[in-house]
Amino acid sequence: MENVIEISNLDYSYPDGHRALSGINLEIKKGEIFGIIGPTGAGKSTLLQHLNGLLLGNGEIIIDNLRVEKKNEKAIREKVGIVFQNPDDQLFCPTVFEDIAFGLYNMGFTSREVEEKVTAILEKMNLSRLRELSSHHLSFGEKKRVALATTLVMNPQVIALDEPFANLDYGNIMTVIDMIRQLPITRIIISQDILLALSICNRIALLDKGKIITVAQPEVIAANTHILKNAGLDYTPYLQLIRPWGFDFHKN
Amino acid sequence: MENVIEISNLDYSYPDGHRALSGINLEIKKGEIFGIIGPTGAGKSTLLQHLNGLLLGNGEIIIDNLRVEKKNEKAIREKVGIVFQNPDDQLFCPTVFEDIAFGLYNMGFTSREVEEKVTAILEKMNLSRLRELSSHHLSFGEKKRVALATTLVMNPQVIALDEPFANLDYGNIMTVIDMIRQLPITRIIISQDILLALSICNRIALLDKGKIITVAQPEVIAANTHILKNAGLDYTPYLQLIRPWGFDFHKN
Amino acid sequence: MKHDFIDKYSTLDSSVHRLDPRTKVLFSLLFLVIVTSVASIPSLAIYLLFALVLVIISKVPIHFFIEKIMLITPLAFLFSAFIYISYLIEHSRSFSISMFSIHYSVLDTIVPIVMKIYISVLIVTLLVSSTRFNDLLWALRKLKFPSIVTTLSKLVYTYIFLFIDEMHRTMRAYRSRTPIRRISRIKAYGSITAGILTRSMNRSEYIYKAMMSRGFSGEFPECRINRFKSLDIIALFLFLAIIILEKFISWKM
Amino acid sequence: MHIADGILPLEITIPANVIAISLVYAGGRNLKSDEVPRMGIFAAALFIVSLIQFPLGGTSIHLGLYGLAGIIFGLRTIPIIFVDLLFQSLIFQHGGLLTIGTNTLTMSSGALIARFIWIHIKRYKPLAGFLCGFFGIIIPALLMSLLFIMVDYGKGMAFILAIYIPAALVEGFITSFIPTYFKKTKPELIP
Repeated sequence: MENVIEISNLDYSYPDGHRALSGINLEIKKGEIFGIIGPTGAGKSTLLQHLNGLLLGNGEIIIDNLRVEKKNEKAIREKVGIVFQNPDDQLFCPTVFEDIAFGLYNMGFTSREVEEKVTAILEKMNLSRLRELSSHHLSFGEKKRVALATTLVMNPQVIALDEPFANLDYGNIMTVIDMIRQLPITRIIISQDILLALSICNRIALLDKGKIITVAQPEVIAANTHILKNAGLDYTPYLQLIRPWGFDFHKN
Repeated sequence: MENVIEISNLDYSYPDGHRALSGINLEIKKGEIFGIIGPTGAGKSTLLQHLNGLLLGNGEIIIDNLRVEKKNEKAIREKVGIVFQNPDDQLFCPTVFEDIAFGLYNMGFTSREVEEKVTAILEKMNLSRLRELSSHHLSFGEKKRVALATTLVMNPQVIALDEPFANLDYGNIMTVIDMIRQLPITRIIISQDILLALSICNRIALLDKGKIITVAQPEVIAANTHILKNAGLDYTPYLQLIRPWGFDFHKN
Repeated sequence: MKHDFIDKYSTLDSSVHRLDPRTKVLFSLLFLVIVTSVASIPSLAIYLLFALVLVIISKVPIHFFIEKIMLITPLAFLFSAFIYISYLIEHSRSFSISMFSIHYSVLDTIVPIVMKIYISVLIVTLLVSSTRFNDLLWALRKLKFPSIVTTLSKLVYTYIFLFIDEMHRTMRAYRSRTPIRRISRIKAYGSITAGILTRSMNRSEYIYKAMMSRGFSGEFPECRINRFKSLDIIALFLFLAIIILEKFISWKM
Repeated sequence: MHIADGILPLEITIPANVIAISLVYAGGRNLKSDEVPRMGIFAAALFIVSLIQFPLGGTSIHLGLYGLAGIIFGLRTIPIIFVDLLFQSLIFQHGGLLTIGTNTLTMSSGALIARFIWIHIKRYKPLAGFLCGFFGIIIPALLMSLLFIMVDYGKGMAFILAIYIPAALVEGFITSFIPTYFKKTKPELIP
């Protein structure tokens, strides 16, 4: 399948000199759900921000045949949408409608086009009743979905989600997973919740201390308990802990 | 066993009139791990803030024979320590040392006593190497532990933790669980992660829309799938989702 | 910006650092009052010299003071320019002078003002760079400043980082949805400012609650170092001696 | 537009300090516990926005938010402004320590007039917001130049006002949006 993202030899250091990413090589295929997992501080969010040029490191990133660099900023940001971990970061307008419309206005659409597009996405995502509310009055789960809508409305080819399951209860986790699965575009998911990442991604890159340890199918990653343990991502103690409730489930 | 917290007929409405808690009755026993679970917006955090008088509703709360009210504020806050969900909200001093010392100074300890107590807790919690660092330079897991230390150093009789597992990877979740289990005091855990709450609590209160639905042993709560579903806390779809990785585990 | 942005050099050890914070606050205020009240250039030179001596004693790096001086310089320059223009306007009829010749009489007004501005900056910088921020608040409280001032100051010290953090994260999310670097519509500016304020307000409440639940009541129970001692008395006498010397010299002249 | 130390005579600065501190005291009385952090974050916000310069027609200006603070806090604005000025003078030498009373009074006048405008213009709220932001900047600038003229720095000081007109216009436009925004997000803030 065709690559939509190609990253070669990406290095990045923070202004204080701390090395965040080194020698990243990655290819992401069109239409797949690609997971980037790793412990906190592994560099996952830093890598994410390179995808639409919010950060510019050394090395090369090609998105859909276009190099990520200053002069392509506009085109790149229309191709790649980022949904940040904390939806509050993304929602800064007085109403849900305006938040979703915001990016469209910046892209230069007319009021009428904006109106149509926003209405369409609200209906599609089952959020129409929130249209005129202030995002401050939404539940966390609703905020997450609105944040997703603000990005999807811009019709990106790639959507990158930073910890989409963080702080959600199980009900909302399932809703978000359904939404992600149904999107017909390339999806990149950054998560430290390895069990969920294993469950929904086609391929997974394991990141630790700014380096890619391995890229593989979920089954391969899960089987390789050794590298998971090294990265501090071993989930067996957790499964052991919740075992009683899992067994109950098996019995039903 | 002796009750350390007794809540009777607690009601609370936000200044905007929104009813957050109604008719809460609860008894928490000395030394237990008590869980308060519920979906977002159920009123869990609001209830928590009543425990040391950060919010004052109608009704009565007795902590260790002392009524929670304005005039007992100081004594109550020394009895009940709260660890908030977001450690960034709790770490506001230039260094880890000063953050941990903050409460002690307010309690009126001398510099020398503060020095001793902080050093002791840092050693006990294995955080000594962070002592002079700024909290900005800590990982999220470290921040969570330092936030716990800032409260524990005040030697409370009850510690209440708001979503202690949120945003942690499985490794850190296990570390925090171990810490909680080893504390010799009464522990109250607020969480929407019902699987973890079931796994570590002695008793659990299920909160929904500001009301207590039931208080029971974890086994009883887990068996009552009906009320869990009603509160949107059903975890079976999640277990179904992560099943492949759980089966793998069983095979090992 | 790091947490020690205010009291960066306050952990150094020097005679200035060892003074009681209350002495330093009173001393600084008195110094400012005296400097403001004198007008002659030689008198100001004496105080400038004294301030520089204190700066050297304090062991705080000179470049730190130079930075602060640089910050105030444009303002001092602008202010002088205004005085100059005012002077030209007021005297243009009586003298019929050209804009480009230098008028020495106006320098008698400008030079002392610039000196006063610089001396004041040195003194204030010395105060904050030689006193821990908490000790400074403690001193203000002991000197009967309203408690709202010290409580708010303590909060501001914390909230500055919170506000910068919220601002940074909102701007990042904003940039990811817009290809244009500058904010194109003034309404967007209003929205973003209001959004950042709303979010900061929400978080500020949590932080305040976290402080209160650890016993914070708005007071400052502790001052890490020093109480009033002989060093403070010596310092005050020294200061009085300088004032008398200056008065004597200006009387002689 | 904060006046540095060494520019004004003691006959002005000392009485101004006495008045300002009494007003700070008055403005900080009977606080409810949720007011304190809100005042703190606003003082921090006032401080930070004053550092963010953005270019406008050849010069650079920054927001003041004094009008907005006045709308929200009324008399409580005075301690907020005092603390903001304390930080500005301690850290960035914007304004002096001895002149802090004078600066507090000039800035607070703008904020209090904004409050007055906001309460009394019942309709056309965006316009009211604009005027609040505008006068929140212009009134302090006006008072400052009057003060300079009063102490005989010459009538040329009136030109200072001209520098602040663009800033006041921008401030006005932005303040015309923010209160309506708060009406939706935090209605309890706006009187």
